[in-house]
Amino acid sequence: MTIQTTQAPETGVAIANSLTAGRLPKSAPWTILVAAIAVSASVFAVVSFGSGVGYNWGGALFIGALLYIPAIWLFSTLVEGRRRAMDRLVTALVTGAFLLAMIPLVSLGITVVSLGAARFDADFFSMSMRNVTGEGGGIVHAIVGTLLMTGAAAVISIPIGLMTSIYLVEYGRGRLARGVTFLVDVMTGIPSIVAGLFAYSLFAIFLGPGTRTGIAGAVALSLLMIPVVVRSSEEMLRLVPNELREAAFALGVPKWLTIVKVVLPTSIAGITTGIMLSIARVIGETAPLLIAAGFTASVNYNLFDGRMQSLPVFVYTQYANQGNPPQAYLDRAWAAALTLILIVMVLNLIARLVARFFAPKFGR
Amino acid sequence: SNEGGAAPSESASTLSGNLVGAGASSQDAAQQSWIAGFQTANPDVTVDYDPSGSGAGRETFLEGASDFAGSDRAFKDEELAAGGFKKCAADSSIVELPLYISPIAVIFNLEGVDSLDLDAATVAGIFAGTITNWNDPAIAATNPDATLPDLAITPVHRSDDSGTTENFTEYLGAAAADVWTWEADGVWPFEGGEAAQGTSGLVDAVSNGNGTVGYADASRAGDLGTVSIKVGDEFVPYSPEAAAAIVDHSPFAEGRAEGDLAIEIDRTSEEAGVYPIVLVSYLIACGQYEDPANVDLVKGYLSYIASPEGQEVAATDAGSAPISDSLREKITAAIDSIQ
Amino acid sequence: MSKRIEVRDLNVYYSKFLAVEGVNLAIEPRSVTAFIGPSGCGKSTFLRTLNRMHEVIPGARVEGEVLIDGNNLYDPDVDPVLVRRQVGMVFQRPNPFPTMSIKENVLAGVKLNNKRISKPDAEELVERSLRGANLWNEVKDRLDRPGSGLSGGQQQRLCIARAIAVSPEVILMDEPCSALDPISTLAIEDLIEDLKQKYTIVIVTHNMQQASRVSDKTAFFNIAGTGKPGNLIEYNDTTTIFSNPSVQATEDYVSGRFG
Amino acid sequence: MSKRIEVRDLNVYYSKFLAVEGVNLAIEPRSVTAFIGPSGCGKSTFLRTLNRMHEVIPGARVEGEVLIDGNNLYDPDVDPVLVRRQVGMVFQRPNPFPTMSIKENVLAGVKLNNKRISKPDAEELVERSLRGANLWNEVKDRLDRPGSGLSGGQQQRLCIARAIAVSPEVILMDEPCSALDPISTLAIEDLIEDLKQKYTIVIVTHNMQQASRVSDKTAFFNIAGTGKPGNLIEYNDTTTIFSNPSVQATEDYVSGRFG
Amino acid sequence: MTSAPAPIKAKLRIGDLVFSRSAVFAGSMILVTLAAVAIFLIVQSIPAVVASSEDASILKTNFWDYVGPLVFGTVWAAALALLVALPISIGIALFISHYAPRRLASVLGYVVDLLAAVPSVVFGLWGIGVFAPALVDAYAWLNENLGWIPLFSGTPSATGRTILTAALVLAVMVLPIMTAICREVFLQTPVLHEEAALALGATRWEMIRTAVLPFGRSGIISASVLGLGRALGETMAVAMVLSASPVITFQLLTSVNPNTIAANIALSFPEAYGLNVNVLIATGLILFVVTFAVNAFARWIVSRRKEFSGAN
Ligand SMILES: Nc1ncnc2c1ncn2[C@@H]1O[C@H](COP(=O)(O)OP(=O)(O)OP(=O)(O)O)[C@@H](O)[C@H]1O
Ligand SMILES: Nc1ncnc2c1ncn2[C@@H]1O[C@H](COP(=O)(O)OP(=O)(O)OP(=O)(O)O)[C@@H](O)[C@H]1O
Ligand SMILES: [Mg+2]
Ligand SMILES: [Mg+2]
Ligand SMILES: O=P([O-])([O-])[O-]
Repeated sequence: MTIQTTQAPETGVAIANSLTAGRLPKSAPWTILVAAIAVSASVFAVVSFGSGVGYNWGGALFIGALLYIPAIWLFSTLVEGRRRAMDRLVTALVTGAFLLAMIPLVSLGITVVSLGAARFDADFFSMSMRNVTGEGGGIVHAIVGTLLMTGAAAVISIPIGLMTSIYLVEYGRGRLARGVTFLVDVMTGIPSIVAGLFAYSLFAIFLGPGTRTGIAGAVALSLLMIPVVVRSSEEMLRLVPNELREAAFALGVPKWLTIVKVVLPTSIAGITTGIMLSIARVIGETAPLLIAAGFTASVNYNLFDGRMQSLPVFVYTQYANQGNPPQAYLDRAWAAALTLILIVMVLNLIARLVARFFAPKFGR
Repeated sequence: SNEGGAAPSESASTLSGNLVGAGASSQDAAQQSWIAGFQTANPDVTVDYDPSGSGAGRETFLEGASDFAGSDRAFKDEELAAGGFKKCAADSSIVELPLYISPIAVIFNLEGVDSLDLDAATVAGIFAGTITNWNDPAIAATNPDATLPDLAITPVHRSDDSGTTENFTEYLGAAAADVWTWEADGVWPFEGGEAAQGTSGLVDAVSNGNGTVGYADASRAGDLGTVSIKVGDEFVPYSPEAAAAIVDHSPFAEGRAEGDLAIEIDRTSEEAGVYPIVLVSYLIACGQYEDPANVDLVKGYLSYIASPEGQEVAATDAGSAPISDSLREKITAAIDSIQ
Repeated sequence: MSKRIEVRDLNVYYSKFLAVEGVNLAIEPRSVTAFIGPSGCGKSTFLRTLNRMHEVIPGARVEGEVLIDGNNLYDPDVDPVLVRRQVGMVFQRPNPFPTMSIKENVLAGVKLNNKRISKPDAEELVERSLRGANLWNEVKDRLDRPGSGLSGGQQQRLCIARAIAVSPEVILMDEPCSALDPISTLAIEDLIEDLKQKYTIVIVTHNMQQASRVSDKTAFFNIAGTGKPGNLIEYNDTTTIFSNPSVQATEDYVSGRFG
Repeated sequence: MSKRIEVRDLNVYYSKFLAVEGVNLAIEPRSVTAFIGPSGCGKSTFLRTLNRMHEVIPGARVEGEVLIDGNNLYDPDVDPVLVRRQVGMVFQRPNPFPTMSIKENVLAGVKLNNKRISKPDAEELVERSLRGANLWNEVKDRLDRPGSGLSGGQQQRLCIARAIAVSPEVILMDEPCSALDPISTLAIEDLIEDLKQKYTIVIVTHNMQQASRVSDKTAFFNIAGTGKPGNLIEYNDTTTIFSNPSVQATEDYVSGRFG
Repeated sequence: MTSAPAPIKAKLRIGDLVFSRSAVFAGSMILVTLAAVAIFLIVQSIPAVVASSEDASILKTNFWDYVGPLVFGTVWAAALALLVALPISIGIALFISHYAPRRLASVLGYVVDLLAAVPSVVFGLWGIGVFAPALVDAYAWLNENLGWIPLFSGTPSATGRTILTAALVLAVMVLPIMTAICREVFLQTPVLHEEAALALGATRWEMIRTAVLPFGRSGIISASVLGLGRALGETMAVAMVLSASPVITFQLLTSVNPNTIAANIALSFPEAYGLNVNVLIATGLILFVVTFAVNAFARWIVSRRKEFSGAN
């Protein structure tokens, strides 16, 4: 036999416990990290001294963290052997990936909060932009529009999307299912602006040219939302073990009740996450709403009549068409962006609670 | 809340209803001010203006989906000939009113330099990419006092189709025909240089860069350096007055219907005190509406915009140039002719 | 209440693969029938055709007839759901519903079918079923805890409790005790003894002793080789199969070192 | 190669729940030790502490010592990966990797080492392991088909083949035969007999006969009641446990109707 | 026990019927919707595809010359974005599912989901104002030191608004959806398989490699398809961040970058009139086709080893 599996890795040091063979001490990763950052910091110091530019703390930290990855791998290879080194390398990379993703998040967060805070006042949430020029004004109209249109889009998309994914997972065999799967993928590729154009043209056929209504916006959004709902729910439904379906069937439960009472509850957490993602995906859409729902400065509660403002369109137009003083427009734009993010956060939080409440309770 | 409802008691307005317009985003800030002013005076009126872009605005108006349009250019002769304005009576002409006049500033971001004096050829050279460094002799020649660094010039142009670009390139083509050989167009005519979306995007790109230069609605120049343009023998900085002046010194397009006040800007004018890089944005309405319901509203709204008061709020809120009294006379006559 | 099952010329396919071939068999009501045979010979496959559970597997299909009290299960207009309500099943691997508590799991057959049941009735049913599956004492204090927190054996007994809670007329059990300890196994076997008074029971088992202890009749399945279909080799009274089988293969199998 | 295992005062917790309490035990090298006891008494739980597999379960932790050849498994800087490479495990439920073919499943443990293994060596190893698990004849024609297409028993034997392919020094088996038919079980028992020449083997079983057939020593675990921790009641030579246990509970258990 | 035995005869189960019909209906709705969109696109596109520069003023020569660089830019930007986002999102998903302490993990998942809440306009604003300027120095450095690689050659942008920046912004934008799907799938890896790997003496990474990643493969591909779809179709952020020209170039750091179809529509639509509108809609049709192709490819990958998919 040529395979050797069981020998403890070769290390020079005599160690009492053979199972501890060659491990870096627990503190080693941190020591190496600090060392890597120190090295990087001093290199940056030299460069900054040499070139006379200011000291770049962010860069020093970033490069230091980067340096840590090969360093830990090297040390671990030397002391612990190849496999452990690989494990450490991946741990470092995976953690690094996470921290890397935090950079834009934190940067965005700081930007939005610091710039958005300027207009986070009572007026902002009790006024619309009707008859407002220059400073002041608020976003009631945009909040109302966003909630109504996104809500309507959700009402359209969630049943269709969820039922479609159920069809694909539970019923779909053969050509229609394959076709639908494929088309759903294609649908994910509808550019948002095309969705807007389509909805606009569709409603122009029925309501006359040039009509811009909240419902047209909602239809455009559902075009973007449905594929996300289908895709993510489908993925989650497929993860429900067949054993559970069989258990229900064997109890003489009809298929539809099995789906409603066993399959859906088991996957509800994932499905809720998917739905939240789809809402987050569309609630920030600008281009289609600009085309399909138009623009107004006043509150409109009627989805079926008249133009409707939404938060992203508001943000965009405040930024793009700044009047005098420009700062007032920018402040409103950022504050509206912050509001939008907060709305999604709250929705997300609700979804998480829902998911936690219904999630399968694994005892172990 | 500021939503409509109870009318101010002293309001004598008899107007009520909904007015919808769409078009040029350049007018948007001014439109918002006009709408605010008009709605305040007429509490039962709601005016909506979609800043969806001039092209979209003209299409919308053509389809009859809006009562009026805002556009950075007048309809072309062939478009007028094709006709088909759904909101307008069968053989009605349209009314095009140059109500929003705004200077376009050449802006730049260069450490230690606040303003430059340049002639048309140099500006054209910079944007055409033939003048690539700030210490170029052509720039130094007209700016003996400025300390010009050895720094690459990054010209920034608009990446979207834009009235600003069209007016700017029209100026370059007219005033520096040797250097600028492209036709006037809303789309930047060649590849090269940095591109940015919308006035705001362009201003941001210029502000965030170093050695950048661009062109934008003058109200957005902010703290950036601006260029004084050579007109005749003088270098003229942008100003509302100078912008209004060039409009006054320019002829109306020929062969147009009465009330169609399309202007052909004289970019090469050497008149003293004119600033030739201006954007003229029109408000466009029917000469005669098919359905008379909204006629009073349209006339009321346009009259308000043309009034000294309307022009003044736009100047304050959007930085535009108030029209001259002589132009106002012609415009008022055109508005009165709407039926 | 109990039902007679008659199988005629049954072939079972997985798509094109013939897994079980030409089974003819009659199972008497109120009896326990054991299926034995080496692994892979198609016991589970065949068992599932008795309540049309094989239809859940894509590509699985049968030829032939299965008559329950004279009604062919495979008649075109037979409703498999009704079949399964009358012919219950317990699986090889325990599969409690992870979203449900122990109690809800037991009541699943009732609740999932949207049947109303009063609270006292429900509690009585839960206790009776859990006692029947010899699980009551272990879980009576945590009926509202998730069913998936139990050990393997406990989970399997929970599944048995769930199956008997809907009181089917035939109960199919696919190696129900393979994850159970002797005490639980004993309880289940006792239970089978009880249930047999009213129900028809079919059980797949690898445990020859179990087969001989609980069953009235035994069916021995075998397979000629990999890729070949499984066959019913011999079907007879359990005592005959274990003491005096008529086929050599059966004798070889039941007289293996195991008993 | 084989190792001696010594357990000292071991308590196992699931978060706050004490599942197994105060186990003291010494397992001799080159022997087979069987764990028996009623369901839920903590056999699986205890078994998993012998190669630190319990650590995979969130909240599970131990107090006490497990010495393998005098080295404490629970020393702060012991590498659980090394432990598990020396102490292999076969689970209650068959768990072949569904994304791998039969062959890849057998080689999975070896491939982890990233060691290059020549094609003939690999094939030899696959065949030897599969033969050892009595699966070779059934699958030799479809080594490249997915492992999940096998029947339950076949899958479990595949898992055994996978575990022995890495030739660990101790093999822990948690009811490895509960899904197997007698023939396969026999083969596995023979295999255990073989392996015992070189390895230390610990097996959890519900089958008393199996325990008495294959094991040298037997440990009987019991539980006083639900929510109480499991205890090691008696640990002795298998013959003693089955013929002359010193504790009444053991006698009750092994002399149940089952044997 | 139960009352009289129910007849075994089939009865039409209303629930089943309604449910399966509505499922089929929903599936068909997608077909119908997509057909409607396709018809709309095709009808609107036909005049544009045959148009010349005389009919439609935004065409320099013909439609294909116009759309060529846009297709390139779309695919190029999306591919770059996916290249960056895929490993990172798998990394984050693994971090949350298998590395972070359990309690922390759900919080972290939530935090990453938050990125999905950021509207694209805000990404645009952030891209112009914060992100692009921050990259200028790094680009200059790359150009100076790695300029011999064609990708990094050319004059580096003075504002940082290059295709690489746009791709990075896109990557950040598609991260949350990709991460969320990967994470959910990784979390669903059967414990049985993870334990099987660990019991063979696998390190955590080896366990992931043997049990988690293969199991999550189709999920990873689904995530990629969704991410790619989003990246291909993203409009506002790209329009705002990218300094675009109608060119084809692989240089990543210069001011002259190819534009994407969606961004180009957003940029040109407001001023479009007459046939120009049709030209823009026709480019939308092309984007549709590109997505078709990409998805077909992904499907094909998934289906190739279906029986090893891990689904039961
Ligand atoms: N879903 C399936 N698709 C294709 N073939 C299958 C499927 N399930 C089982 N088989 C094959 O059908 C044959 C019979 O399998 P079955 O599971 O019925 O055997 P069994 O007698 O129950 O074995 P065990 O005692 O191990 O449970 C085997 O060769 C098996 O590989
Ligand atoms: N992950 C877990 N979390 C909490 N408690 C658990 C967990 N796993 C097992 N238990 C509990 O620990 C006790 C011992 O369980 P264990 O699975 O070790 O029993 P066992 O002897 O192996 O039973 P069986 O013979 O049924 O396999 C039981 O009460 C069980 O409910
Ligand atoms: Mg079976
Ligand atoms: Mg156990
Ligand atoms: O007003 P613009 O057309 O330049 O955006």
